[in-house]
Amino acid sequence: MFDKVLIANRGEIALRILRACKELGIATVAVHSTADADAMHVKLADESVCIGPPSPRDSYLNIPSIIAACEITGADAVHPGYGFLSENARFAEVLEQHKIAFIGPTSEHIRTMGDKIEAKRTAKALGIPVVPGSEGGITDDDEAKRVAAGIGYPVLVKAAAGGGGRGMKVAKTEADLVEALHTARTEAKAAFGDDAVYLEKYLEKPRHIEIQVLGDGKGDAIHLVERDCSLQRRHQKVWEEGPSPALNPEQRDKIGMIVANAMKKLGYRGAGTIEFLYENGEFYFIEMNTRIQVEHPVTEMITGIDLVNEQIKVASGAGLSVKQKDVKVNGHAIECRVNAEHPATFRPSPGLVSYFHPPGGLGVRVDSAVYQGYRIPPNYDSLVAKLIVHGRTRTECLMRLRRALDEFIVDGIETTLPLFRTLVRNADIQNGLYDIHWLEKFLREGGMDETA
Amino acid sequence: MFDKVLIANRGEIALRILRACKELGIATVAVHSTADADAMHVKLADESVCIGPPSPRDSYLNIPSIIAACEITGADAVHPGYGFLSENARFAEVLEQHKIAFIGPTSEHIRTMGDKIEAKRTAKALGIPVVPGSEGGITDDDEAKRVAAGIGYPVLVKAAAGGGGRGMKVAKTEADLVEALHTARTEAKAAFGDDAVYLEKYLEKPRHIEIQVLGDGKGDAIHLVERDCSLQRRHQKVWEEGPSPALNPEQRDKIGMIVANAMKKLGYRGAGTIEFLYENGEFYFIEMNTRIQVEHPVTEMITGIDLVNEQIKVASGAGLSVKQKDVKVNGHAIECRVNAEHPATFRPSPGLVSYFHPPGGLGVRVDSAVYQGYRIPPNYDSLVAKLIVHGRTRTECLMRLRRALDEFIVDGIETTLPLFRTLVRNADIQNGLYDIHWLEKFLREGGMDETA
Amino acid sequence: MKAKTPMAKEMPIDPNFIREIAALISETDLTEIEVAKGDLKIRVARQITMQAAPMQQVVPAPAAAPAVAAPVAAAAPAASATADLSAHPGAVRSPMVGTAYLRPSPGANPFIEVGTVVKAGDKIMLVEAMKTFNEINAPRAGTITHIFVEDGRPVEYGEPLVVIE
Amino acid sequence: MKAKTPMAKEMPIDPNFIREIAALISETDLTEIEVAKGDLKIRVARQITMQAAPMQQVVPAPAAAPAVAAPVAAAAPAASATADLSAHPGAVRSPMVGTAYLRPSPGANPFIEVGTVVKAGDKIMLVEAMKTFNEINAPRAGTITHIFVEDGRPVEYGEPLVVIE
Repeated sequence: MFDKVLIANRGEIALRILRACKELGIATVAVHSTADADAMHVKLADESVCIGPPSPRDSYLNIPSIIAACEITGADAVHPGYGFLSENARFAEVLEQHKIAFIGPTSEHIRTMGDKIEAKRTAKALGIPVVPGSEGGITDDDEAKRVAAGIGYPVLVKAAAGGGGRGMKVAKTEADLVEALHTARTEAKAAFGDDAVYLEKYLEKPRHIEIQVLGDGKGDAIHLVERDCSLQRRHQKVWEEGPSPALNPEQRDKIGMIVANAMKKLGYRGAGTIEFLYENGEFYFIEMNTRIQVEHPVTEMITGIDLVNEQIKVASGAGLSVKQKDVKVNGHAIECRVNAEHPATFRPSPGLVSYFHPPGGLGVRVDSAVYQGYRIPPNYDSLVAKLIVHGRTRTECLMRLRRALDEFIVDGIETTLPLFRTLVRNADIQNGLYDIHWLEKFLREGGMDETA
Repeated sequence: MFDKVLIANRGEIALRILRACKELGIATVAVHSTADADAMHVKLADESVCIGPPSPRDSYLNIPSIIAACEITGADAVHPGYGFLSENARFAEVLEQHKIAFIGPTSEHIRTMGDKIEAKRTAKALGIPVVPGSEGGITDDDEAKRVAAGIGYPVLVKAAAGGGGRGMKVAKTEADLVEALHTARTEAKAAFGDDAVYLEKYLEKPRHIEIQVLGDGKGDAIHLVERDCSLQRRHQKVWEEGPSPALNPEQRDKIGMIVANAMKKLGYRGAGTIEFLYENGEFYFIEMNTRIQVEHPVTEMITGIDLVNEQIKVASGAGLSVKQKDVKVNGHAIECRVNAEHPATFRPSPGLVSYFHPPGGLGVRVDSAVYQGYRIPPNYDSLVAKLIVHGRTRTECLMRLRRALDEFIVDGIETTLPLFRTLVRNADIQNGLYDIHWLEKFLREGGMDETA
Repeated sequence: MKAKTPMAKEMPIDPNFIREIAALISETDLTEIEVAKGDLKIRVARQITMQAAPMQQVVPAPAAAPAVAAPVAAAAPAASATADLSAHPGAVRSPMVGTAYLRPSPGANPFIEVGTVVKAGDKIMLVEAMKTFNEINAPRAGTITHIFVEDGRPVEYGEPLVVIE
Repeated sequence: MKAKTPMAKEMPIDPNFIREIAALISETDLTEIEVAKGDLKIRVARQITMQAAPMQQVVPAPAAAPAVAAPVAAAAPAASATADLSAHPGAVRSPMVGTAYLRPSPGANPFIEVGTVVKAGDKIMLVEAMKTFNEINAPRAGTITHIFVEDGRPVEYGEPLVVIE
């Protein structure tokens, strides 16, 4: 096991990692920018090193500074958290050169999964379902019809050279296809000087469902079922839950085993997440995140497995402490990301937290690096706290979430707590009837207008 | 199900009950003395009624006031919490007369278990092991020898008419018995004018182990394994954990089933606890508590069963939601009772809580009615917060408890947090090697002197 | 030209005065008091905690809204006349929880009205609890100048019933 | 944790006044007291924050004791001379994390000593990070009046290295 872990991150995830280290008896080093000198994980760490000015480029993203901090403190491992350097293959390589363990996968796997095209190719090769589409550009209408029939309607016609939505058309039936091809080609020609298009399955109302995996880096890997993260605003997850209200146990086992087997073949090491769009019983690979995720506590609450603890053990070469047969889903968990933002306009609201009272009691977990008297700096993301609630059933979980939200007090800044108090009382949410467009539509239609 | 529950208590248990009600969608009425107008459960309840001045006799123990509060608010059930009126048979009867449900057992069972002699007799009749002893007074030495041989040495020789330790002698072997009998008789004669003595098994280093039970009041009952509450000071529990480090699964199942069967025979309704002294593999009944206990969260954390939720459901006639076979022990939990007391002298320290920062993260639960800016009144008990920590193993639980204690900040008053920070680092505690005398001996020998 | 203020050797103001203002701030639940007289100016402030705590009512009212929704401003309404009177030194408070009755029986004349002159010991109201009607007697002689409660309304312990002046 | 620059010899007002008001603020549970009389004005304020938070060290030190054990008093040591100097306007701060070296090689003479007169751009130190020795140059001309770091000691970003006056 490691003697001393340097935590190359800030905020709640830095505190999360610090807690896991303390529980393993490992000494901790907090690195921080000048803006984070008062951060809670800095106060609680065994040692701390100021590594630069507030700008992330000069501090949390500054590889030489972090390596130097390892050198002067004698840290033998680095946990990168999420964001910042967590998916930077070069950072993993530099650490390796300095004989410092990177608590994460190999630099090769980070690099592969960090490249969209390479990631999709690899996923497909590993047997993970991807969005079906034409292999390359199509110029012939009859070929397009054959391919579309194979994919199944609706299909999306995209400029092969394109991007940014230009030259994109949806064909709902074969009858629409010819016109969609024509329009897309014309737009593509005008925009890119190339009228080749390709076809891809079009998903109308998908859910975002992701599978948590853990690999030992030696050919063993397990899955820890799914999280449903469909409630998003501008591609930012807002509310995550597990298990997904949309899956039954057979679907859960099937996609889980596909992913676990793929990770075994890959020889993946550490924690990772395979993200899918899900529609009509089918899964379509989006990307793989080769790090711990913000929403990992949802999985911890329903499986009882401490993911950061496992990450550290695996990185030290200890192997996984659980086998696939030990992974049992117990109840239901929901995470709300409480941000320092106006609950309706989402305008950021950094500043002094004049009062902070988190909820407590049975089934309630708060992961937060905020304390009363802490000044949230304007330089970083706006996550104030993650409220994670567990219940024996989804209904119990929702009722408990409601009461926990009603107990949660954060004064001095604006937070998204009122958004969650509204969502937990919404019938669609209560019934689990939502997709990745639901929240933006709800907001567009004035769901939070009373709070504005 | 009930529409509105009146919470006839204060402090953390009032908040605990309020949370359970909110999670069941039941409206809540807080009653409070003038000293508790600012209490958190009063602020969070749907309605509140001031029932009297600070003195408990005139408020929380005042039956007419509480009944009147039910009448003016239309509450259809009362949860008594622990202490105050929770084991007052007359209160249960008066509620029944007023057609208000009492969330607890029948007044008859409260009365039976509230009488020490009657409770022991009933326990024995139900098959629960009790401390073996002579049936009545013994005057003959040979009879005493026969009885003592049956009980097994050491035996305690007690004045039959006695009390307060006078006329009490311990005989470790038969050789000691004659002298012990003689001395005890002489002292008994002098003190009570009656030289009859009786014999009882003497326990040198027992543990306090208690079994949690739940009954539906219709003949079904289950046990939820044990809690080990041996760490006590002046008969007040300080640290409780489950499962007990002293029991193996066979012992656990055996005593659990004895107790569950006894409760079935009794037709017990609601939550209850059978307390035992435990020594050398044997259990000896002390008493039964016919209410929810302070340390109930330990059981909730290892079984996943919400005890207050079950109490309310059973009282409403809904039956138990779990069967014996569903009760599985998952991991280990420890509760620390954080009191507003000096950690070494135990001098009470009421007053203004100028800063309150509870720990968070995985496996950490805080049950507390305290908030920053709250003034702890001097009129009631000194419980500030219960810190309950869960881990997959006892070792993980202890490591997590250590880090949680280090994060917990309560300023403005003195608390027993430093005592727990010392205990969690003590080798005997880590090894589970303690009995009911351990803590007092530890304190007497200066275990906390540095903090004094 | 005025001479520089000498470094006074005595406190420029009486600390007891600050203590009194501090007591006032507590009593009145304000967050700031500023007092100026002549060239003397004193300002004291206090940080309020648990600001967003909810308000609930004694009379039954289903509370569906989030408990902590009540903003600070709403929790601090302008002092109403009734609130002022409740602190009146002549206020008579309920010694028990129950239902207040202003008449000996339905349809009968009320025991008192505003303007009634009472002697110490006069019956002014009944508070019923557990089917028992408890007499509330005037603690002293005087004139009833305000009645807080309505007939048949619940009252808490310590709630003001009437003002006798 | 910076200590305040020591005040000039003549305090404009008896510090005991402030001590008394500070005692008052504590006693009365206020967060702010402002007193003005004539051209004298005193304002004291108090923020209640994370007081019991632990202190840790940059240099490796196993922390076995409970993290929050450090009492408030211990967290506020009397201002030391070094702490005072660290806020000196002539302090030159480290632009990076690393290990400070005062000599070009072991056994060689140090680049500077207290009393050395430097020109802007003169090499005053090396900070090594990732096997690279980074020159620290004097930002301006002057005399070295204090050296904060020892040879071979780790330095944080922003940590004062020397004072040039």
